[in-house]
Amino acid sequence: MKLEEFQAKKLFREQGIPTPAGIMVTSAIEAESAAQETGCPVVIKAQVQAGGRGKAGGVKLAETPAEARRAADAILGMTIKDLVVQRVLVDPAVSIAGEYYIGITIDRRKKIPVMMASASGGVDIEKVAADSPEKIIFQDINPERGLRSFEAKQVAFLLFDDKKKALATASIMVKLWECFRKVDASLAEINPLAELSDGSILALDAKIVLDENAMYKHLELEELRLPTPSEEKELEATRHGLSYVQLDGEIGCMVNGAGLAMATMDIIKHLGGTPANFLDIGGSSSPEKVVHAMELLVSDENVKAIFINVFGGITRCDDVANGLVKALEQIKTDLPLVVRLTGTNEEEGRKILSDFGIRATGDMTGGALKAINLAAKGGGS
Amino acid sequence: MKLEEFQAKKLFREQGIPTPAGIMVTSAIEAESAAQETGCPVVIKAQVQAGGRGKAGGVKLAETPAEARRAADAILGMTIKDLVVQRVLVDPAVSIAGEYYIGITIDRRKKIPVMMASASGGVDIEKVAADSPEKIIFQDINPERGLRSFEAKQVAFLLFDDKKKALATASIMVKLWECFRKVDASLAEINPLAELSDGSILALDAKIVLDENAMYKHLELEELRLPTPSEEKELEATRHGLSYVQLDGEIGCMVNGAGLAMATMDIIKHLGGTPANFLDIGGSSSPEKVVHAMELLVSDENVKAIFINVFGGITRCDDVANGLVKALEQIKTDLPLVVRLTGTNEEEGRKILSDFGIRATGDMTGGALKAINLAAKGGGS
Amino acid sequence: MSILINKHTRVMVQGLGRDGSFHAKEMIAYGTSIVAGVHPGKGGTHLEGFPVFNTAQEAVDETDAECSVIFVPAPFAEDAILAAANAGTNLVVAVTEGIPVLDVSGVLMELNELGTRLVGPNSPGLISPGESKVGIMPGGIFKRGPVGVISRSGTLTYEVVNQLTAAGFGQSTAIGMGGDPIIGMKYNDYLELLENDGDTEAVVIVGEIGGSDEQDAAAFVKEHITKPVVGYIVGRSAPPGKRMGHAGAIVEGASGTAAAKVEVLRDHGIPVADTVEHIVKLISEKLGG
Amino acid sequence: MSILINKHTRVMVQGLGRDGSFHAKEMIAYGTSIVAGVHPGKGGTHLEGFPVFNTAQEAVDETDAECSVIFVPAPFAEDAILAAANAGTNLVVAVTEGIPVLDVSGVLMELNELGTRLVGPNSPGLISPGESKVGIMPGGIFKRGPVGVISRSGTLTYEVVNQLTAAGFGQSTAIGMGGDPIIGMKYNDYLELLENDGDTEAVVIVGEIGGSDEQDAAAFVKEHITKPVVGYIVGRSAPPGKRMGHAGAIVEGASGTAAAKVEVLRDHGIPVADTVEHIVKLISEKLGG
Repeated sequence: MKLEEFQAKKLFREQGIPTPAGIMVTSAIEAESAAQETGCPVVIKAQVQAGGRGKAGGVKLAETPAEARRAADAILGMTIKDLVVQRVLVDPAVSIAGEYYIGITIDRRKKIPVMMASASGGVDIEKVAADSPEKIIFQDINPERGLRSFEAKQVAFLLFDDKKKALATASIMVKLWECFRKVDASLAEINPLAELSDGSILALDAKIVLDENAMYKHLELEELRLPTPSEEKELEATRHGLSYVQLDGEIGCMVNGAGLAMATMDIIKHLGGTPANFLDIGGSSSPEKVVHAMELLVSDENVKAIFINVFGGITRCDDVANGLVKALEQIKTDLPLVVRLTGTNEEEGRKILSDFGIRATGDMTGGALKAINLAAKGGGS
Repeated sequence: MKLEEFQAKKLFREQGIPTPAGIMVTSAIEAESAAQETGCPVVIKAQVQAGGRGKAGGVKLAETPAEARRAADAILGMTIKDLVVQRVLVDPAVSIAGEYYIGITIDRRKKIPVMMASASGGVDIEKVAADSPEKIIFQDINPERGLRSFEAKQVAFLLFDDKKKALATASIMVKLWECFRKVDASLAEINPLAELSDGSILALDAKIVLDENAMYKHLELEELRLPTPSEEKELEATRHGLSYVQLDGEIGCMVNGAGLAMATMDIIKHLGGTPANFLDIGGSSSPEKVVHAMELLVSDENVKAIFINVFGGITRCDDVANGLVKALEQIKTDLPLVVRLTGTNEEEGRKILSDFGIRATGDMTGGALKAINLAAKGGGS
Repeated sequence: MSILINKHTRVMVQGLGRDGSFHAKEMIAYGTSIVAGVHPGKGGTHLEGFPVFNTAQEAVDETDAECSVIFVPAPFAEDAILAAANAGTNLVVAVTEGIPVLDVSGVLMELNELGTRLVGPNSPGLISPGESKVGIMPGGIFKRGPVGVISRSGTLTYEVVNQLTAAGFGQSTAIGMGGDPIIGMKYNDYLELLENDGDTEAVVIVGEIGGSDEQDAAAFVKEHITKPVVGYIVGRSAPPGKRMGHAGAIVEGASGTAAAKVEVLRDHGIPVADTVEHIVKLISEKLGG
Repeated sequence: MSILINKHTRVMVQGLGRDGSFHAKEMIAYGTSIVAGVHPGKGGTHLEGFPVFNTAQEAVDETDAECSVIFVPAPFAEDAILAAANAGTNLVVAVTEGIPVLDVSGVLMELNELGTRLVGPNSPGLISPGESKVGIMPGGIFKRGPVGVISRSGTLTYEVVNQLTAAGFGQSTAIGMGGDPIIGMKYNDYLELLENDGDTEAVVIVGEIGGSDEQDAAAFVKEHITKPVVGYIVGRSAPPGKRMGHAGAIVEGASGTAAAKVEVLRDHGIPVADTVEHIVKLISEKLGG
């Protein structure tokens, strides 16, 4: 779950990380009074979970409250990378003397969190990592012991010679880790970490991605979820025990298991078709799940054919077939449907489907090809 | 720093450990309304940092608010092990089905915290440890990882077969550790941990000793300090950088260093005298410290002679002598004074003292003997 | 022979709720030597002929269990894994899905100290056909044979195994490593074991988007593995930044894409299949089936 | 010879405030090989001829310091000790007083893993007369010789050493272990080293109330130490439950009393002195001085 800048900054502030005293607003008139409150000049920043806001015109400087109002008016409603801006953050402008980067993420290879820091802040850190990796300092973090002060200082003194700046930065690093650990983040990033002209150090931007697996520990953070329209649909699927990601192809897929679901998308593409989605219904044969899954597929206007690909493992094929039949009784659709069913109790399962008028195949590639052909026909009709 | 029961219970409650919903009061009339508030019967418990309150009559059951008032009236002002009872805790009485013990302390030998648990609760655990050590279960705690749920369950299932009781107890154990770690305790103890007749588990008594070294982290806990009169004097000494413990002998001692201070007390005793106190003035030669130390000694009416024993190490003897002279100029006393001074710059130091009219000795045993003799003379005069 | 588990491996099951109890039964039916169960409050009872204990320590003390399979729900799974490892098991298989990543990271620190190996979490387990299965894989599709299978997923493993079996290629040991960003053993750990396993003649690596484990495996194979290895990577059509079911199946950065993985595998001399059928074909070429 | 430190030991000083700077100078004057200082913000400067670094890691990287002495104030001392150990020093001497007990406990877990020894905290340090001193002991009273001294306190150690020196008994190495309830190395660790030290012919153990280290030492001496050992325990007149200056000098339970310690030492064949003069007499009997 990605937090927006204003949310991440709030968590940072709670941890004691200095940030501008900004105010999040949803209208231009509010932006004007926010600018009055924080004092001008202010920076109006689009709150969207997308990089490149600045280039897209989503960040504007305003010298007066009235200007803030006009800037907010221009930004609100703007579309950045397919996302409509609904919120802006009104931050008091600061005088920047230098831009740095610090971030904590999970190093999958080392299986531990790692902190990255760089004197090349304010720009895309992945670009820095790719172009000049030597500009990034890495500091492993022992997940049981956390980032210790001496480790932070080792890194901070590589960024700053000045004692005050180095110690302020080290302190922010430790707090960034504490925040990361406290909310179970998978990413916590300050870019830029700004050195101001008065020598103080400030988190000018903020990014936090939370570990979905850990949300059960942080019910209060669940309230921070501000899903985009497409995420809304995925979230609704999650509530029904489904894992769904919408794509823009024609073949709606329903599969048990994430790996098999990806393989299904791949085989469709491999055979010249286009998958409309990733959809993992998991291991259960519950008809309710299948009903919701079907609803998701038929609600996608791009879908021209549905391919259901089930490998009965522990879940027996006859159970799955019964679930499918119950689901198909509830969801009426004219979309052509191909069912592939194999694995434990395969024959019993096929019989149940065949009694319902569906001739299931046992062959994944064949099933995919059939679905592609049916979609092509439907598209031509 | 030892907390009183009502303070420890409050910390336990904040950590989620179930305790009776008691109220601490300082007068009989308040006890009556507290009993009304919590509901009768209630238990009135003297709040003093001493064992054996029950035997001393410091714990009474009251069936009505009026009875609670009479009980509190009897207990308040009572003296238990030299301590005057100034506070009582009014706890709602509960129906006890079994008494257990859990406590966490520091195992100096293993250098880690250790949890102890026993089905023989409600009695002096040191007696249980001495008489039937097999009745105590020990669980090491890794200080970095803390007491984990599985470790607590291993112990709790040895106390209870019943799942509900075992899991409730395991949860209390983990919370006891969390409390111990959070406040930097050196002891956190629940004795008895009561199994009530309804099967629930409750901390009926509570004991916490805080690590003095860690108090700088817990300024909010400093407010919980309720010193007894003798502790008040020790505390005042601490504020001046002195370490002082009052005893009941005749020779007031002032020494630099804790080990040497103990050795000084021991030599006095060994030679037939009685030390009036432990007093470590530390390594510094600051005259202010010596002034305060002298004030402490002369304020003790039992003191008949003063023995100052200084081993100049890094602190040079001449510095110490100067400090002493300045101090003695401020503090006028008729008490006979013996000064032993040795170590770095010994001769210069002795000269300074001798110019002031004090003939310092270099011999600790000789000095102690002289002080004892002077005290004996003074006692006879 | 096989790796990690065989018919003598003494297995305990932690978490005897609906899933744990069901799969304990399935494992016994397959031939797995289940010696104990662990479920707080069920201590002293029996299930399917094996004794149940309140704690992992008691179970190991009483039955000498050496491997534990975890069905405990996510919020309690970290504790259960640590309990198993501290009790003295040397292999823990965590089926549980949804354990927070940082918690797994911490668990691995401790397991490394204790010398306990972890399969998973979010793993379907592993199976040495004809010997033992520890986890939730459907035993029926497996057949004893020369192919080691290492995969990041469940049903896709079954799909692959099913076609291998149908084509006559049995398996020495098949492993579902788990679909989370941080997992215990990885390709290289299993590859090393399979390289030294007398029964294994070829290995199939089933990878997916996210992370760079497949790239690490490619380098490791080139350096250390003499047996033929075949790769297969799913998620070619996955968009970046989207979690494809598995918590770990998310493209972040260039190295996480299927294309990058396929390229590196091929660069290191490992043939990569385009489809499951293709895997069988490649294995057949290697083993001459 | 001597134990733990000698004139070749490369020492760095962490915390160059008033005390740290003063004692760095004193140590250099004594002959200690001080190669670096560590003080955040003073990196790049020099003090008494040695270079100062911002971090312990940098100091070790640049100067190969192998021992660090900590003068950092209590709230920052835990971090400083960990920094020294993680930077690669193998001996850390913590002079700092007042570090919370639980923090020291955690530090020792990590130092054990790293293989770094800790003297203290709340220690006056240690000295190998004529070779090196690391800490705050007054060098002038020490003299090279055959007696190892292990003590829990500072000035009392000086008192003992002063009288030993006056009587002609020099010291191989004298150690102030530290007066806290949890400390790094204890009697037994030092005894083992002194037993194997060619220069040491006898050992004085200076103990005090609190804990049971002296009892542990008694058992260890009986079992493992062939050289003569003499004991001395202070705090005979201390009341129970009262902290006598040192955080660790508090009688809790029967084993913590001076009487109990004296008894156990004597039961294990170790003569115990009643006074400091008596120590010298006992040593003189053992060494025939």
